[in-house]
Amino acid sequence: MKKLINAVESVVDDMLDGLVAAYPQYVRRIPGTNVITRAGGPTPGKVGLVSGGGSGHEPAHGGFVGYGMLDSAVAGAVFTSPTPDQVFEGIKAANGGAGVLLIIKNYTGDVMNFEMAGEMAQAEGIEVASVVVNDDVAVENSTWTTGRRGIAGTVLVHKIAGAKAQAGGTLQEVKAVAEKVIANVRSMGMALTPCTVPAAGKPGFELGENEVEIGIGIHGEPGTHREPLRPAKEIAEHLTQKVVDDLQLKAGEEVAVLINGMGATPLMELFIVNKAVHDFLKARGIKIYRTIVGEFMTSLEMAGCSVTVLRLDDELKELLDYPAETPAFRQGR
Amino acid sequence: MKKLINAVESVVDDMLDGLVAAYPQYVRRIPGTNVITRAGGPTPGKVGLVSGGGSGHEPAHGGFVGYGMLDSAVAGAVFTSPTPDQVFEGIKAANGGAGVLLIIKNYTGDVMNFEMAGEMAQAEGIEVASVVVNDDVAVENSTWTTGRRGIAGTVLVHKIAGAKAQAGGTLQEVKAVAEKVIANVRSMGMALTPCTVPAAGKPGFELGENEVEIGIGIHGEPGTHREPLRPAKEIAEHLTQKVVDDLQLKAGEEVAVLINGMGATPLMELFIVNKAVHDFLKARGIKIYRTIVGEFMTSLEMAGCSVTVLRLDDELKELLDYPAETPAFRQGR
Amino acid sequence: MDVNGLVQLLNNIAKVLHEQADFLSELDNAIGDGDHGHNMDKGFKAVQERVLSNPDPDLGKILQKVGMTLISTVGGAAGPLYGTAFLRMGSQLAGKQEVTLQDLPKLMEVAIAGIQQRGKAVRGEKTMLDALIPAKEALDAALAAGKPAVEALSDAVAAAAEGVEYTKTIKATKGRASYLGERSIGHQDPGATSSYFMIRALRDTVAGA
Amino acid sequence: MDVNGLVQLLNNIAKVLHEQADFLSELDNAIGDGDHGHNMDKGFKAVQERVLSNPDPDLGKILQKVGMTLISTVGGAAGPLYGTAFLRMGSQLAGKQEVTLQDLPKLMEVAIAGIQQRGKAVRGEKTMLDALIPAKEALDAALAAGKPAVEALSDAVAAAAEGVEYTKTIKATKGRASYLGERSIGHQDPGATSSYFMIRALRDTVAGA
Ligand SMILES: Nc1ncnc2c1ncn2[C@@H]1O[C@H](COP(=O)(O)OP(=O)(O)O)[C@@H](O)[C@H]1O
Ligand SMILES: Nc1ncnc2c1ncn2[C@@H]1O[C@H](COP(=O)(O)OP(=O)(O)O)[C@@H](O)[C@H]1O
Ligand SMILES: [Mg+2]
Ligand SMILES: [Mg+2]
Ligand SMILES: [Mg+2]
Ligand SMILES: [Mg+2]
Repeated sequence: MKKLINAVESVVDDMLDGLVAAYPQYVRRIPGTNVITRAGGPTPGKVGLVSGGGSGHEPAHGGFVGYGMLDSAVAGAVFTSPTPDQVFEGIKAANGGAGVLLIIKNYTGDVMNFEMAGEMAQAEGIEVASVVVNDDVAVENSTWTTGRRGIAGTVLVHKIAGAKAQAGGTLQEVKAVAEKVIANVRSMGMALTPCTVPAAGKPGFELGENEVEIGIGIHGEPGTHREPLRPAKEIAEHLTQKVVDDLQLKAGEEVAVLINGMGATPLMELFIVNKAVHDFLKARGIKIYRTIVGEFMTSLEMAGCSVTVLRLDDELKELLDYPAETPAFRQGR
Repeated sequence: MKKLINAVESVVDDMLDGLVAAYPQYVRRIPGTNVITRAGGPTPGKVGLVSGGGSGHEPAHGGFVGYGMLDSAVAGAVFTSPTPDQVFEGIKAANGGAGVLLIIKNYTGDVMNFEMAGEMAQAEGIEVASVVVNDDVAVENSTWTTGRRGIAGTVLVHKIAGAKAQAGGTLQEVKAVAEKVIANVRSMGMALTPCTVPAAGKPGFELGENEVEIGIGIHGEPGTHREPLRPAKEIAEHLTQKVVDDLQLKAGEEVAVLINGMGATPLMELFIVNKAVHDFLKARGIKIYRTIVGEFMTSLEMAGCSVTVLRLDDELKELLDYPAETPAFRQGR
Repeated sequence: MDVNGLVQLLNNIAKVLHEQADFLSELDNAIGDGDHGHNMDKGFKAVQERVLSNPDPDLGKILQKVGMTLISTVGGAAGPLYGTAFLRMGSQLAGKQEVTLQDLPKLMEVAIAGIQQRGKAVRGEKTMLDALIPAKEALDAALAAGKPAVEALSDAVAAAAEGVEYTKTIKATKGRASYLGERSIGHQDPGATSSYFMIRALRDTVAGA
Repeated sequence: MDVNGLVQLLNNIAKVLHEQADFLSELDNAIGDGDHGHNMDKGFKAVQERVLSNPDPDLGKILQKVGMTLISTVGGAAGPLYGTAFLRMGSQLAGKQEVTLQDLPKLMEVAIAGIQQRGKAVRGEKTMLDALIPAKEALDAALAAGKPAVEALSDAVAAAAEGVEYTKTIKATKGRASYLGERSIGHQDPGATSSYFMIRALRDTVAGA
């Protein structure tokens, strides 16, 4: 395991301190917790947005705290959901009196820990609502299972719900638009290399020099299947096809595209993937309104990418374009 | 060699198309060239800024084309300087009638190709000036040698000279502030893993499971020496010490810090490095005015980082904070 | 069972989970993310430090504090689930300084109800419930048959063990293992296994072993 | 030498650089970035396609087009340097349809001056100049001594070869190899080596070999 870290035990602590040291204009850390919250927060009268999850997905989630996106992000140990007391601290710090929305990625642990925190907050008189993001089409869905996982699409929920809250939306409105995003966003990922949880010291799976893993999640777990490395275009088309099918996208519809690196993928390769995704969508008459390329929801030092497509309407387009100022995502204010 | 690419021959082409497909609001590609230029450019009456170099450093340089930064970026083959005819196209596209500044990284090939392009442009009546960035303290400097290499500090030259030009500075003024940045910026890098030039198909050097390479450049070449992997804090302190010594920074001075990933380094690790750099500088009474953490001047899929420190004065601070809207760097407009 | 007995039981649970931490994590590695054993171990270590070192005279308070501690230290899925179970048992025992075998079915009932409310799972989904529910049913039957304490508890332990075996034969439809679909079959559920260890520790404590 | 002769010479240079591309890149790998041979090969292939396939009757125009082609296809350091050299020789020969051995010293002089102006290097810095300058001096001496063409050119080839050998003994202070400092000693310079191959191709072409 070759990492720029000080000690296995201190990675989350050091990472959070390093984030706050870099961007004090946007974020601060609540002392004694693993909660990143807005530098000047909470914002009175604004709906608060709280997200988070295990660490190892940087810049998610602390990197998305700031104007137009989250109010608090709660970090657990690497790939382990944070506990309710920590999430509760995040909720309190996000509470500007207009209620707090929890944006939870769909993992049993995350859902339960965030819900318990929500109950703790409600017991103290804070109005809390929550949404669960489940964009990963690699995992089959059914009412009898845990359902799809939440992966990179979560960032678009942060962006759009964050804009709605920043623009003065009520808790109901912010929740409604978050649910609209969730209903219309799908993702699928792949890996060129596995990643190593610092505490484990060895990779979550092994891949041959010429193999890739398709349908991976963001916790270093194996995906749905393994196949030989193919040209980027074919891989990108495969991922995009799955996403487009699940969304039942039709010609003439408008979308946003997020090409997300898994942690160790150079931008050159992400741009090459993006070209293939664009060509694929355009050939099907799907209009691309906005594209974001970069590393947003990572899996430690895994190499690979995920493709996310979000079906847009006028409301979502406007909120997607709303200004944002956070450590990891900024646009025209 | 495991990469998300289509073919060795098409990486630059596909990458440039993917960049432009992603961010048409900021950039376009001049047909038949490897030149990325502003979507709406050139800007009449504004000094044009042109940079570039070999590919493989993404988001440099095309990712920095846009409001407040570059006007054109010219891409060569991977790690090979672009030719003068290409740079000339970039100059013409950047020329708004107020002259064009070339920002060149200090490599013999880059300097000569850009200078020749400058001569071609001058022959056509375009006023051209140039600056050469040489921030890498790993390489010793002397008037008898090629001098230090240009690495991540180049991005700060783009940012600050770009702001000056955007704010209406004359060619002389923009050149002067670029030279002020160059005089006050120093960097040093290290690698956890080598990188593989697609056409070569094998890594530029080999590293043991427990070895790191110190003093690397950004072309996959070996560094100044090899040593065992140490805690991130020690590595960061070593790099920062070299940089601070070379700058002869004194307590009370103000700086900007750029923690740059080499392509495959997760943000978690860059934040951990940043914490160590901050602690180091603060302990020496050096004030950190701004910090930027991310992947800006990469070396394909190399894992590792570089530390850049820029001594600031009031003019540089103001220009550093000036708005920017580019694919890879944006801040409050 | 008085305060001392409860403290001894909880210490015994902490001990067995510590001893089995690697085993439980390995089970979790096969169908989850490999952290169950160490997360439980971390949680019960915190219970020992924060709750057992200076126990409250009120049994309900003790169990409530155990629940709170597990919730704030274990993380993942098991933290809220076991935490809720202990919180519910704590409410049930509020104000009590003594608990008997006759109280146990009700305690298990509220614990299971808490887990189900929190996790929305039913029996047969390859979770801790597949050890806990059979154990509770076996206990009910043994008490109805008038069996003595250790014998009744041994029936519960046997039923939990059978439940763990049963989890090998079914597909996970809740928790992280459910992402594996059919591939989860053949592996025993880590949460069911840790539940089994806890019930066994109860029997052993009562038996004075 | 007329147009046909010059075309033949340039084709011969293209041929030897193609044959030696791997060797030159390997030399560059040791002290640079390993692209010299393939960059030169790419450049002279382009010269063959764009210039030699349909040559201008004006020798100066041919050399100017060679220079432009090298500049726009080779990249790196060698592209502008060799490109400038050919541009300068082209200006020197502007309007000429014939070139003789007596013109060669002046042609080499302007070529070297162009390389020096562009690259700001002097002799002894481990560059192509360490082959070119000695070759030019040997040619001057041979012509002063009244030697015949092939013999004079062979003196130049021998001097270039000696220059290449000399580069092994010195530290690079220009170009990419200079980053290696002392570690560049012991390796022969790729650019000096490609210069040697070009001069040798000239001698061989004139000798009709
Ligand atoms: N919805 C649920 N209801 C009951 N038990 C569950 C549920 N989801 C998961 N579990 C139990 O939790 C165990 C996994 O716990 P743990 O590894 O600590 O959590 P995580 O999956 O978050 O890493 C599973 O083996 C299963 O017994
Ligand atoms: N300043 C210079 N003046 C003359 N020749 C130079 C200079 N710098 C480099 N060279 C020559 O260029 C050769 C390297 O060419 P090449 O590998 O094509 O360029 P790059 O170093 O840009 O990859 C060196 O071997 C050397 O002979
Ligand atoms: Mg877990
Ligand atoms: Mg080169
Ligand atoms: Mg687990
Ligand atoms: Mg070279």
